[in-house]
Amino acid sequence: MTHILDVDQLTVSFGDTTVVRDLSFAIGQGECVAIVGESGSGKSVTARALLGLAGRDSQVSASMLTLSGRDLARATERDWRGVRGSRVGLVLQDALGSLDPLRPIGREIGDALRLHSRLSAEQARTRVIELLTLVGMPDPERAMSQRSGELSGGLRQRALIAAAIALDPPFLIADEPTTALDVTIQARILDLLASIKDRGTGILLISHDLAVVSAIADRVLVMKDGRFVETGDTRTLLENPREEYTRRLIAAVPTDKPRRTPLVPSETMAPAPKTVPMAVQDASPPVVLSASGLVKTYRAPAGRFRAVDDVSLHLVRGETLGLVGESGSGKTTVARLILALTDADAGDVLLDEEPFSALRERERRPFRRRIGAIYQDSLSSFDPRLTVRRILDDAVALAPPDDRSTVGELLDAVGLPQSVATTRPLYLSGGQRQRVSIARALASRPEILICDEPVSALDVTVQAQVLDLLDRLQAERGLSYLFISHDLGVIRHMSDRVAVMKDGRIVETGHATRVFDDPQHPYTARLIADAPRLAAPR
Amino acid sequence: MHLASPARARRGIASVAAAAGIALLLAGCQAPAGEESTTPVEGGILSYASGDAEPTCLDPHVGGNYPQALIAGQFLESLVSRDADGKIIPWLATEWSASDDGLSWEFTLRDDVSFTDGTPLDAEAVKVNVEHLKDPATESSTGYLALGKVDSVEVVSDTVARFSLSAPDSALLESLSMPWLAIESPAGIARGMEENCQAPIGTGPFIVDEWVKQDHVSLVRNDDYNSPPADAKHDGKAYLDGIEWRFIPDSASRYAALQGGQVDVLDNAQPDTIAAAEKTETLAHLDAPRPGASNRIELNAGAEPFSDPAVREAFVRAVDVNDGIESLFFGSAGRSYSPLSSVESAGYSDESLFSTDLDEANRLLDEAGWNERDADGYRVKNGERLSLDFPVSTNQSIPAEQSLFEQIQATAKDAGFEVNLSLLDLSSWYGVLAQNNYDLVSAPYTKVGPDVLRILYHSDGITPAPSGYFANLSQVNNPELDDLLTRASEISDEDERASLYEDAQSIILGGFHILPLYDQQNHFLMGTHVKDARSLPTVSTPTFYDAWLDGK
Amino acid sequence: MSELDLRTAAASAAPARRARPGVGELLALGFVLFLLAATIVPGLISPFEPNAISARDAFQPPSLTHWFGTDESGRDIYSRVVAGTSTSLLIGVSATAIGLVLGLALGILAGFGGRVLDFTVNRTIEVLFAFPGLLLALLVIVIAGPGPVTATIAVGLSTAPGYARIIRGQLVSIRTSAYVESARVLGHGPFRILTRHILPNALAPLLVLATLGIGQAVVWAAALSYLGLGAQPPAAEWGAMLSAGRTYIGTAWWLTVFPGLMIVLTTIATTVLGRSLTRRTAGNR
Amino acid sequence: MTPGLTESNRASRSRGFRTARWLLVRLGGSIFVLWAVATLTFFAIRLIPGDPAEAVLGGPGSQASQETLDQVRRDYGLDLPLGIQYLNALGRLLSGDLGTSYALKVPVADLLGAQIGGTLILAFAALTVAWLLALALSLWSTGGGRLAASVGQGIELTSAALPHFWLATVLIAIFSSALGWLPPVSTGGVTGLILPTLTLAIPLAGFLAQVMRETLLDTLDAPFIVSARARGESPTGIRLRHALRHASLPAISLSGWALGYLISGAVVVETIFARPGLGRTLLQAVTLRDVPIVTGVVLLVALVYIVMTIATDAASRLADPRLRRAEATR
Repeated sequence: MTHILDVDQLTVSFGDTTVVRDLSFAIGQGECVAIVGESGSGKSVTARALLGLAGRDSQVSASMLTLSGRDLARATERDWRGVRGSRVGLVLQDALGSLDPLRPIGREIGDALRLHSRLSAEQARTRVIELLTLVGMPDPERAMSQRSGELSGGLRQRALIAAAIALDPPFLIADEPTTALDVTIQARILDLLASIKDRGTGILLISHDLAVVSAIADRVLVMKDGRFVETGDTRTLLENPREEYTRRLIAAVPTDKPRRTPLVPSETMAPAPKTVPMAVQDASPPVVLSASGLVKTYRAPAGRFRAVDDVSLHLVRGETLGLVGESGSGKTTVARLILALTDADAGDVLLDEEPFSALRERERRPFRRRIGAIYQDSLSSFDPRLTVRRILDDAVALAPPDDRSTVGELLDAVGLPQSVATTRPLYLSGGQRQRVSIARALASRPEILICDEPVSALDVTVQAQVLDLLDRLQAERGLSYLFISHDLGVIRHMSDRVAVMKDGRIVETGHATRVFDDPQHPYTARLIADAPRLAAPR
Repeated sequence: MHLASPARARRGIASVAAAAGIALLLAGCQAPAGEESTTPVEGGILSYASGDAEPTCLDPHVGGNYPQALIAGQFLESLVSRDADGKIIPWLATEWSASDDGLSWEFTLRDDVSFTDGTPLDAEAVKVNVEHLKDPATESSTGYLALGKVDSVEVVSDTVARFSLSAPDSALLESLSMPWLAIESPAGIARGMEENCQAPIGTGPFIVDEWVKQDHVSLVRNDDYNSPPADAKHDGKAYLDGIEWRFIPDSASRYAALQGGQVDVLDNAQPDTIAAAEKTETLAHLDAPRPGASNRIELNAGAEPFSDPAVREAFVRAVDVNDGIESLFFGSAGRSYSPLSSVESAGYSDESLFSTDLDEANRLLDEAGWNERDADGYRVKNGERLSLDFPVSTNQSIPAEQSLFEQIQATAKDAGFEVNLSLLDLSSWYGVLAQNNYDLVSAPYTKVGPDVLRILYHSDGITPAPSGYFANLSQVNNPELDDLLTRASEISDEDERASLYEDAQSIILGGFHILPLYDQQNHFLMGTHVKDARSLPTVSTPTFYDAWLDGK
Repeated sequence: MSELDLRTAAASAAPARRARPGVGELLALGFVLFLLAATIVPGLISPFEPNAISARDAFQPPSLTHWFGTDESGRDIYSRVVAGTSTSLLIGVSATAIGLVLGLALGILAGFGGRVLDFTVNRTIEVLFAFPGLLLALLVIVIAGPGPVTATIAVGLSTAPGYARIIRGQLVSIRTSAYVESARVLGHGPFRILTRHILPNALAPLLVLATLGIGQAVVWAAALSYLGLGAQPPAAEWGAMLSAGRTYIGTAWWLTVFPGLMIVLTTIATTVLGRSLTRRTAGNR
Repeated sequence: MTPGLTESNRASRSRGFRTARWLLVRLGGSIFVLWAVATLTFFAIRLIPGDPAEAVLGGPGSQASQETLDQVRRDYGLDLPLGIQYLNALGRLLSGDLGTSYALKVPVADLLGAQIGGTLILAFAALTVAWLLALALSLWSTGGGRLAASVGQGIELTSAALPHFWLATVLIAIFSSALGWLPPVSTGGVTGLILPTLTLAIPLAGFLAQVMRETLLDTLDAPFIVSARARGESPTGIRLRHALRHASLPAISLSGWALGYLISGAVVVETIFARPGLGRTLLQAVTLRDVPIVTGVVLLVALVYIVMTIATDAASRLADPRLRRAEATR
């Protein structure tokens, strides 16, 4: 197998900080190599360095950097420009941001053709349509004149891939190409990448999630702090990880991990009790929250649109109800209706069998502390002026006077150091912020937590820690969770019961094991089939 | 170079009928010494930059202010004019005579003059014009006042018009020489105010062709012109093809435009640019002080504290203006000690009254009871500060003058006067005056002849018009003075008239009612290629009848 | 005069690209300190009495004695520039304060007053915007008579709609922000949310806006001075000095250049500081 | 993937309707604003001290008699109750009659019709030049190194802080008096337009460049720029094809405001450069208390502002499809 890419001793530094150190690897024709690591491990910088795009203030050095036979170790900007697009393509995360929102897709894709080939306008147009067809864009003619904002996330990502492979480069770099996509779409995009690989293109895939890359990568390079800690063929690496770090990465993937198994093989944190005191012992635990017949319609450009359509659900003490669905299925609206942040058009939410949503806001306020909430974007849920201490103090004040924790206790409970109290959330990491957010939710001594995509923005390893924390808190405090996520792996790991939402309706509900092992609704079955698993490539 | 030097040739009545050729010949001979004597060249458009406000109406009968006079002089003419010595000379009227009682005047008109619309100039036209001026609907102000004693005009013959007066008026000829009383075509007047304002029709050397508001008025030559005033240099039509009369309100732009050659002549030249222009070979300066009153500060005797003559004297003695005039005006303005302009032969000066003497001022104030001073150094009497309100019109006082007032403010402070200067736009300024909220004010008044004294200092002038306007801003109320002024306005003997006015001025000055500063400044700058432009000795407006453009 | 609109845009769009104070920021700080000194103890840093007239010393070019030269009445321009600082800044600060207070009132009405009020206030703001700044100022001055106080009020009034629009936007975005929502979810009452979250977060950027606005207010006041509608003599207000001096630009440039420089430097310094303040106080990402 | 498609189909089918509704709402709002401006001006002007009848009679200092004043009051309907006067004025306005100038005695509509051209030419010339200057400056200051950035910011701030009248004076002193290159006053041709245009454009360019530079920097940081560079796009290409579009968006949407700013500036600039136009007319009318002209100018400027705002909003919607969508989902 000929090498498309040969890298030896690649080092990237910004000023005095070296972020990538002595990387050596090669990628062959039709081979897919994945770099896996947490954010900040240097994987994206590596990818960009291979395009000569490491950044203005970077110093890049390599004893060898050869791309399809061209020596780029000492390439000038002009040399690089000749290579980019024609010899190597780049697919970034978040196609909404990666395609110019003001230019039609056709023009974006055509750019590479314009820059590197002498095709006439008509030829270029034909080629763009060809490419769009190739990446599976429905109605390519129409898509050409659309802008990225007018397409759905999956179609955007396809367009972006089409732009990257416009000139059929022998080498493609895909940096987190499926992050933030719904599982079914993620699976299709991975399929597309696999088909590109099959056409002989070498692919460098970058991700924080082993499960995602395991589907198509032939080899995996595990990266940490700018170095490769372990490299190897995907199957071997998954089955026989040599390094502790790799093992942690593998363990962190929640898919197929039984309920209440810790995802972090922790030395510091005591394992959560396997059995739950109340939920299981109590024969028929009380229903703490129930919603019946919730309906919410919104005005849309073309008529009214039912975001939530006759949704009923209930939550018993100590259990987790997982609400799963793709983006736009109405999950978040359900959460807002339950929190009485939005008025329902029909239906009721009862708290401990007492009216909650039907109350006037003034009457409801005293009950609010009993339903806590944590969100995907925790940072924006904090007043930017306040320190962690003041944020928590504000929430503690709402707890019953005889049952108040101190800020210190709360920080302990979520595993944060006391020093965090004096900082503002802006200066915390994503995982720490989510812990603060949980601590705040706990401060008012709630019985119920509504968790709306609480880990979707986090790296797999951090996600694992937060999930473990939620598990432990539930066990210790007998909390009930309404756990909302688009990630089936997470849902399955966290939920006792599961409700599957599609187009504003709950299409299937039942005990988690039953739903996952024996899905009744075809939609559920498709979701489950598309969820990424740790497994060697097909 | 003072183009308006008294040495300018006069030709008298005889020249009225003189042929154009002779006039040209004469003009060639009579150029002032030192000036290149070249033959006038015909043609060219002269670009004139006016810094005065753009008139709202080109007919000077309506309202009647100086900006109107400036431009009206190019296309309208009066019955009489005035020569550089102040003597009334023929223009549209060839001769005139008054009855013994002074109540009836007969004017004989030229019989060969037509307005530019073809209407002949005759006695009927004069009658129509006077009636137009006296008609309230015309909204005339200046002309209306000047004709105050004229009851009616009678057509004696085509060429003879008889004015009937309610009282003798020694200033009648002077009044009639002013552009605000110029004679317009009766047919033009008959078009109505709106149309007549756009383009009045006269007998002048130029015709209003177009008025582009906020920009310029185009004047084209009147090829049939035949009625120059008796002191003009030539006869027949003007040399220039026309005049582009532009309105350039900003003085710096105006001067820059002159430097750059975009304009040939500018008015309202600022003192520093006059000084600069005099050092520039290609620029010439025409100094034409306006007639009538001098530029002076009026001390309002109608209210505290200036109702006390001693306080007025103290103020006059306290302030130092000579150094300021010297430095701010770069020598372009001479100090005046008279209520009248230096162009008025009846002017009377008394320099001795205006020597600065701070000690004397302090003594006077102490004696007048203003003998305490407050923390700020201002004098106080009965708990009241010796405070003077001085509203200044930014439209009428040029920056140098405003600076001079600031210097007065500063020197008055040494004697313990607090002077509150407030810079106001014209409307607000009139408003303040109408409400009698002033102690000091500078209000220039342009009129031909010493009769301006009657308007400004007769006690009748204290009674306000319905608008609140009154002319006697120093509010002198002196029966002796009233008597002098009334007699002077009715007397026919020139010498007696002059002596009456001298007495009147002596009273005004001696009573410390005014602080004269300098003549009403009226400076024109022009390129040296503009030849034979001069100002009319009536109200010192420029005339371009004789002017021609050399070379360019 | 809604340049404030875009100034906020500019200010808020300036993220923390650099954290440590740059040379520019230090220079700006130094200049503002000089302005403060000139406001509080003008006598200490000016060698001459600002209103001392000496006709014989008029129009002297800058020299070691008169650093900025002398004006048409022989007054020391440097001393007058120093003396004028307090007046000019007072005009700038008061005008900005008026604009802000009005803007705040309108903004709060619109931001909290419910749909009808919001609509009404928004239209009002639009109407005020339809009078361009100087036009509004001219009208106010014609109605109330010229003078420094009216000029200040006029400038303040004409900046108000710009502020109102920004404040309203700010309030609305805070009111619908995730952190206000999460405070509601916790069960905090409206009053507490208003005082603890909405107002503090809305007001902090106003301070920055104010710093940015002061310089512009000084410039506008100067324009009114040119039209003869500003400060009254002998007050050494910069705008008045500027417009008085410009008459002599051909013969004595220093009369107008130095006050002009002060206005420009003040605007730059306050803007630079305002921006750096935004960067430092912005808790938002 | 199909949901995405149907959604966009649905969206485009209703685009025409949405645009029509948008335009209708904007027009309705504009009529309200015009009415409010007219009403406000009518009553505000009654607060001006002094008798309007005097303004008719040659303004302040007139020595008109009582009969003349009464005559004028009757002629101009000034003796009627204020409410009736207001209704009369409104009725006239509806029929497009702006009244007759007190001082100039000509119909205001004719007068302003002759003046607005000059102002609009000046304003649009200045707007265009400001745009170009701002673009050039922001491209340059974001393209060079740190020095260019600092110098660029310095230039932006300085130009934004220049008072018009002062800048005009300095420009005249340099380019007319010292160098003699350009005329200081309007000459009817293009050369006379250069200095006034620059006077208005330079401070505005300072403002626009500030906004543009920030947008440029943000845009240059955006992921799609990385995508484009990864396609082999050159820095110039990046600027021209991507960054420029984004940077011009705020400038487009600010153009309505900018026009108002320029018309304000025109009051001073037209006076200094002796150009005919609305600004100078307004200043004169204010001095003379010529109420009909002041009202007319205010209304006309408001109209221009409104038209410009609608135009720029429409242009923004056209240039940025995100705006249309945001509206649709609101």
